[in-house]
Amino acid sequence: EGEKYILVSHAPDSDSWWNTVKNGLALAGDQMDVEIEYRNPPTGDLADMARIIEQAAASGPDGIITTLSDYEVLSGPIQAAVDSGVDVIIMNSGTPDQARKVGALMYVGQPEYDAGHAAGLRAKGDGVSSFLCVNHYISSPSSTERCQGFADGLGIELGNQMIDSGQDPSEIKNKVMAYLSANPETDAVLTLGPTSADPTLLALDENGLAGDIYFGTFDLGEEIVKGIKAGVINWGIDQQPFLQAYLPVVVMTNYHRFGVLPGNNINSGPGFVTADGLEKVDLFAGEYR
Amino acid sequence: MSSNHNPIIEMKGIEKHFGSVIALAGVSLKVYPGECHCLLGDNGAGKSTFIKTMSGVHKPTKGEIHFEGKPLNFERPRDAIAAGISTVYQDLAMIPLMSVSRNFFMGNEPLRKFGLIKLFDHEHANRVTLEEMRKMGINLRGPDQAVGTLSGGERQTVAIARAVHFGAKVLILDEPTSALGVRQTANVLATIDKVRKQGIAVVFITHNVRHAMAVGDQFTVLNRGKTLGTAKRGDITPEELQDMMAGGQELVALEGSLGGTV
Amino acid sequence: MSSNHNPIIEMKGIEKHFGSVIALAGVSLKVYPGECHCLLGDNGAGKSTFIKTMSGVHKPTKGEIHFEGKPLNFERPRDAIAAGISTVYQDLAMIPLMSVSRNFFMGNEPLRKFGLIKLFDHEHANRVTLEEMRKMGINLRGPDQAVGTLSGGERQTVAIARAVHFGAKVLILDEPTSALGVRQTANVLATIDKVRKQGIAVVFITHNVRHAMAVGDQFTVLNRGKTLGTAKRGDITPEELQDMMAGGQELVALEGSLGGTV
Amino acid sequence: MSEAPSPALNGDERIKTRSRFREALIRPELGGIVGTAVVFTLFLLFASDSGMFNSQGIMNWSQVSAQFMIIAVGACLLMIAGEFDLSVGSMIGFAGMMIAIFSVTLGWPVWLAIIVTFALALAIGALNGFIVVRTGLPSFIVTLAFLFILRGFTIYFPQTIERKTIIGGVKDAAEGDWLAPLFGGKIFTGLFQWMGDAGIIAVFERGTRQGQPVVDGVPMLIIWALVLVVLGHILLTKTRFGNWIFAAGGDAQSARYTGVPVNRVKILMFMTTAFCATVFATCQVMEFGSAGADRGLLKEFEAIIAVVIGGALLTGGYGSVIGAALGALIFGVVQQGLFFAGVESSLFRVFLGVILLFAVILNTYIRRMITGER
Amino acid sequence: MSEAPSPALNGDERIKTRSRFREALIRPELGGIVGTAVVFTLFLLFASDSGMFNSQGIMNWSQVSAQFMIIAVGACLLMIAGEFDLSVGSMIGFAGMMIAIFSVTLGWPVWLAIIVTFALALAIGALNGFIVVRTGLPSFIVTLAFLFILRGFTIYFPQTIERKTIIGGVKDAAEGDWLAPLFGGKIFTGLFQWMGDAGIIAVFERGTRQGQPVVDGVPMLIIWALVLVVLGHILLTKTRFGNWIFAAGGDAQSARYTGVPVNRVKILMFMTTAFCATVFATCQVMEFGSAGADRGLLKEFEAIIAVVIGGALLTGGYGSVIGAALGALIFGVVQQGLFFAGVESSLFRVFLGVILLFAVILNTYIRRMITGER
Ligand SMILES: Nc1ncnc2c1ncn2[C@@H]1O[C@H](COP(=O)(O)OP(=O)(O)OP(=O)(O)O)[C@@H](O)[C@H]1O
Ligand SMILES: Nc1ncnc2c1ncn2[C@@H]1O[C@H](COP(=O)(O)OP(=O)(O)OP(=O)(O)O)[C@@H](O)[C@H]1O
Ligand SMILES: [Mg+2]
Ligand SMILES: [Mg+2]
Repeated sequence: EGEKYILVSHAPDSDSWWNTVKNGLALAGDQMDVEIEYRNPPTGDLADMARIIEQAAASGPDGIITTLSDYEVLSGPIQAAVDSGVDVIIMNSGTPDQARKVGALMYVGQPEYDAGHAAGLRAKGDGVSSFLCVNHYISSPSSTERCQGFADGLGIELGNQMIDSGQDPSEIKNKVMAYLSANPETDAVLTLGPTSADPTLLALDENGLAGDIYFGTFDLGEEIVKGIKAGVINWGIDQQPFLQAYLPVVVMTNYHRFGVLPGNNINSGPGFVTADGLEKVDLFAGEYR
Repeated sequence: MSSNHNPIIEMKGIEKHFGSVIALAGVSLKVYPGECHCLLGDNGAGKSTFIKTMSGVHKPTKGEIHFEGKPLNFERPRDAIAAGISTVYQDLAMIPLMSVSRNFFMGNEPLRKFGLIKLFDHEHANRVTLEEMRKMGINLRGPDQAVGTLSGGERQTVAIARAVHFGAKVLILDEPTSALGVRQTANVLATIDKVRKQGIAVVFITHNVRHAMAVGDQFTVLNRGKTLGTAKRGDITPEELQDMMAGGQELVALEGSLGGTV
Repeated sequence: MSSNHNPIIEMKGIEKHFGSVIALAGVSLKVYPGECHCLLGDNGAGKSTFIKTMSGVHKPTKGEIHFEGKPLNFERPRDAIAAGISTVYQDLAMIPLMSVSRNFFMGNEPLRKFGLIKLFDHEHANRVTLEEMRKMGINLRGPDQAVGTLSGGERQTVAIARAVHFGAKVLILDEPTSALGVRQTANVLATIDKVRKQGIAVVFITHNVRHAMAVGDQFTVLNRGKTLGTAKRGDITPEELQDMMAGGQELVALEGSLGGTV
Repeated sequence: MSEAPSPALNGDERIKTRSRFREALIRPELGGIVGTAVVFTLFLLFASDSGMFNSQGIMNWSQVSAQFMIIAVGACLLMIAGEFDLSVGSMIGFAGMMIAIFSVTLGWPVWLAIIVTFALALAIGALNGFIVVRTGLPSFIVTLAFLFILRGFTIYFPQTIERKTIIGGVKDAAEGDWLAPLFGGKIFTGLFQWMGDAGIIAVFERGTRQGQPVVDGVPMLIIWALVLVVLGHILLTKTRFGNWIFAAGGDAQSARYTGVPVNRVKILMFMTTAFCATVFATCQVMEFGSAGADRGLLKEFEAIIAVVIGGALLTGGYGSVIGAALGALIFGVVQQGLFFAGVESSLFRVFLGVILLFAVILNTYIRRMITGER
Repeated sequence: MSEAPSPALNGDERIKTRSRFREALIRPELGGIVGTAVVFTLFLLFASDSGMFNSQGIMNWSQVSAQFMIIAVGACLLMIAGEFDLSVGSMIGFAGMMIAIFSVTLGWPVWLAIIVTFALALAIGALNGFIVVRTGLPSFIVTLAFLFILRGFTIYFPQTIERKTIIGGVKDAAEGDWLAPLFGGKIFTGLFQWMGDAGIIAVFERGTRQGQPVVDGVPMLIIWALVLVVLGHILLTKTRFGNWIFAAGGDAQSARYTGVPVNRVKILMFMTTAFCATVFATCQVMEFGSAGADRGLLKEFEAIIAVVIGGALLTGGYGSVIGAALGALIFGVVQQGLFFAGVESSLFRVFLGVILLFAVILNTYIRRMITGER
């Protein structure tokens, strides 16, 4: 009882999607009666994140749950943590392969490139041949991988179709509108999360393309669910962040208490959420979904 | 030591401390309307500090100020200006990036009704500025000219013209002539003379005994934060004054080699 | 107009334009070792600009500078200092946040070998500074004292002491006495006298005819960027000099009311 | 020597002449005017067929520019008063979050939430100003501290209260509110509908809003921008207080000596900046219906850049609100125009830096001619 | 009146006395020293059982502090010389990216990549400085422009060349290189192995490195920090050039008059800052083996904050490298310590802002006592 687990993410303070992760973490902490902490580099600087992992290891927890958003930067500290006797589970980003290499117990998450690729294939099936990828977090490799995977799934060059939109909603909205009016032949829009999806919804509403242009997005949020319900968004790729935080805590606690451990990695995504069967999603979007 | 009429400002036992420095250690003084009161003394004697307490820049650590017979405490320069005290500071109080006319009316902006709101009356300001500067013998390129483009002497003149224009009752001048050429100095002294004759009280700080003797009615010498006493015009010779300012004996040696010309 | 020996600096037809302003319109001058050359003139006449071309701050737009007989062009103040020209500028060139001794040796830091590298010799600097300041009659709290804590007169004295200390051949003083009290002025004039007697050439700018007459060997009056000619001591009376500086007739009216005391 | 009665510069043989034309041209806004002309010319040449100048495109960059303008007005006045505010961006995030928390989480009526938020923001602005004038610290440091403090609270509050960093649902809450449309609404909708019907502007050809004009009104955001610019301009150039602003920034000590209440001026300008930031935040919250903890990041720099491009002097005492507005316009048009023109978007920052550098060099040159600075 | 031969302040009846003890205490670093003492006391009291002061914990905050120190030294010297550099963070990202591109993408030997990158960074620093001294523009604006320009290129290059924003593989490339260990290596490994064996410090319990000490050496990062601090301190206080740095920052015009080559000093200080940023970047790239486009974000502020906490004057002419190093230490210890103490991480910014405010007010008070500023 009272084990201590620390979740370290790569997200800057302001990234709203990580709320669901925090909520999952908190709930698991309550249910399992363990002590949990959430830490992240305030600006999203991965080098700072490496330090935080080292720090987390130094503070002597029973386990660390961390993302592996850049193998080279983070593998050293994670490995050191593992070697010094702290159990590690990789969540969210990274690949099962990399997780194994750093000595983590398991991997819970969604391989980003694959998710993008799957989405691309689906869109291709729906007749999409050009798109706009609204990247609100250009400096993170995983977001670029999503766009790249999507392009590869469609079988086209990514080229200029990915824009660096910044994180400010007005900026995102106006950039999307600018791009779409400069490139009116664009078939589809792909957003990478609520940060870029919410303003894009408004942009489409404003330039009248809502419901007309093919619109897919990663990750769910309140507005996205509304968009799916309204038929503006064709699908959302849900990687179930709640599970990404919740499961590792549960798994780790049980491992520490009873020595039980699932034999395999857990792919929490990609799952396509469409207008069918939205009720629960609707209720908890942004909190547990 | 007293005059036939009442002093407009009376300073009683003014002390002023800056942290560990005692700048003024009890200075008293009376200033009468229509007279020029010269304040003399060594560097660091406390002259500037003293007049700054008079014009509301510093609050005295101790002591009282009576203005027109009533005890008064200026909280900030604005209060002193409102009471009719105008000051030309040693450090000029001109804003180089602003135009001459904006500088001239700084803190005293003329207003013009415009519907419900009051606007800065630029036209009036420009006209008056040009006029006043012309009176002082300076032709501006235009009232829009920035003060930064004026020479030091010209700036000094703007400052004095401004003070004279707004100096309803008391005009304080802190070493106005120190950086001026002969002609400009003569101009300033003449202005002091004119202002005094209009019944305004003038406080004039200088290191130059001759300038002081030219326009002064009363002379107060400060030394190391204390007053050495006040003398009336005619009661004291320039040589006595010079001696008092310099603290006496030490000058003798120099005078010899330099021929008494200081 | 000429002296018995060769001039150390000769300025020939110096012109200096600032954008649309013609500050100097052809000024020539010779400065001799062991003599004090006074530069006089109205505000804005170009005196400061002129000495700044002499000390390498400004490059003349036109004209030649001969130093010890050879044509010379100072690219920056450092060159002039290296050649032995020391200047006390009207705008002081002191850094208030730095200690007196660091200020004193600014640009002339004494070095001490420390293994392979050379370090600032603080000990030497402190000793010399205290000594030199004591010579000028100023007792510092310590060489670490920041210049910002000194009074204006004291700062002026530090600047002069520094210039004298490093002024190997020529010492230029731009209105050093304008802000000084009587005693401090006497001190500075005595210093000029002493320095001159050591064979150093002094260029002394002032608005005060009496100060000029006290120490000057030659007098040059500038007016609106041009020279009105040079006179030797004895060839000119103070009154003539005063007249020349003020441009003559305009003063008459004032003199009447002010009693010739300007 | 000469007969001139004074050493004045007028009709002086020591002044080379300068043409009247040149004199008339030289004004603080000149840099902004030239910049605007250049920018529009370039984009008209290279991006005219990209939709940048159809009604939708114009609305697009106008809105972006209007946003910059709103914060630039505050930053401009404050900068002229000799200070600047690095907490503008954090204030935008903070104010937006407060509105959302008050109206959604606490369930207050939206008008009350807005008014209380404005009061709060003005108080923080005043606190900023108070610390600056009382301690004499550079505003860079003080407002940098508030940059961190406000952002910290903007993340902390929603996280502890609502367990999320975006709070939505403000739109529903604002339904029927009397104050909200002042920030989130559009005006002249009838006029635009008429223009659309009359074929003057394009109408939607497909999608949910087929038949409606592509631009269906002027957002209040743009109205706010214009009103603030006009008011700011009048305040600065036509009133007594405007003179005090210049004086306080030009030389605070001198201004104090002549009776200008410098501290009051500076504190009021900090409050003005906070006010502008809150207007920005309110418009944004009303438009998007949600407040996020990351709103307004780096906006302080954007405001300062717009102001500086518009010709103001970073160290105070010089500048113009019109110039700042033009700076905001340039900034907005370039940012959006590069998108229209299809330039690789990561190069936007490079362009921004280069434009900033050139604008500020041009402005310095103009200013030196005006003020005779040396 | 009095017999004193001069109006000097010495033994003067006009000076109230001040105790010797107080005099000895009052030095630029005092604020930093007090702050360090306070911070350590607090964390020893409240976080001593959190692992913050075991070997791993100490290494952790030491490394973070060392990082801050490296950039703080450059920022400190530059700030004392009267300028500051907002492009430090972008320079860190840029330099790291250049090393990665040269060594991985172009396949150059790592030592060449490092040397060329240093040369490039120094050139950019010199350009910054050159623009500032030639145009007389405030460094805030010039370096703000470079903040955007460098960051823009840092994103643009890898994206166009490699289609990603992180370039990895530097570690493999650096294998066997002679220069790389100078930045990425560790020293005193033998000592630490011995300490581990002797049970003085903890050892790994499992994995490939079982039996090795958890802290297996002092990273070169820390060595660089110490070396730079010592060199910076000597340069500033003990050399002629140090006097020039103070002079250039105290009053550039006056310094120029007395023969100080102010432009050269300022340009060199900009180069020093760029040098420090590049050291930081190189250490980071060598440690982590990859360069990312987002490295160094906001580091310019962190550097400035450390320097200001350390008692330097934002406007130049006053400060100390030791103080800046203490500021960096405080910053690092607080940042990591709050994690150790388990404080809600969004509140870190609030703490940072408050500490900054208090530190700077304390320092201002101390400085006024030293310099007699008014
Ligand atoms: N704000 C201040 N803080 C600390 N000390 C001050 C301040 N103002 C003046 N002093 C000190 O008070 C003393 C008197 O200064 P003051 O400026 O009044 O002299 P002064 O008579 O005007 O000299 P001067 O003839 O050089 O102008 C000096 O020692 C000065 O250093
Ligand atoms: N850097 C500069 N830029 C533009 N104009 C200048 C500059 N320096 C001086 N001037 C102008 O050149 C003229 C001569 O100035 P200077 O300072 O040499 O006069 P001065 O004789 O020293 O006057 P004062 O007795 O007031 O010190 C003035 O009109 C001044 O405004
Ligand atoms: Mg004085
Ligand atoms: Mg001069």
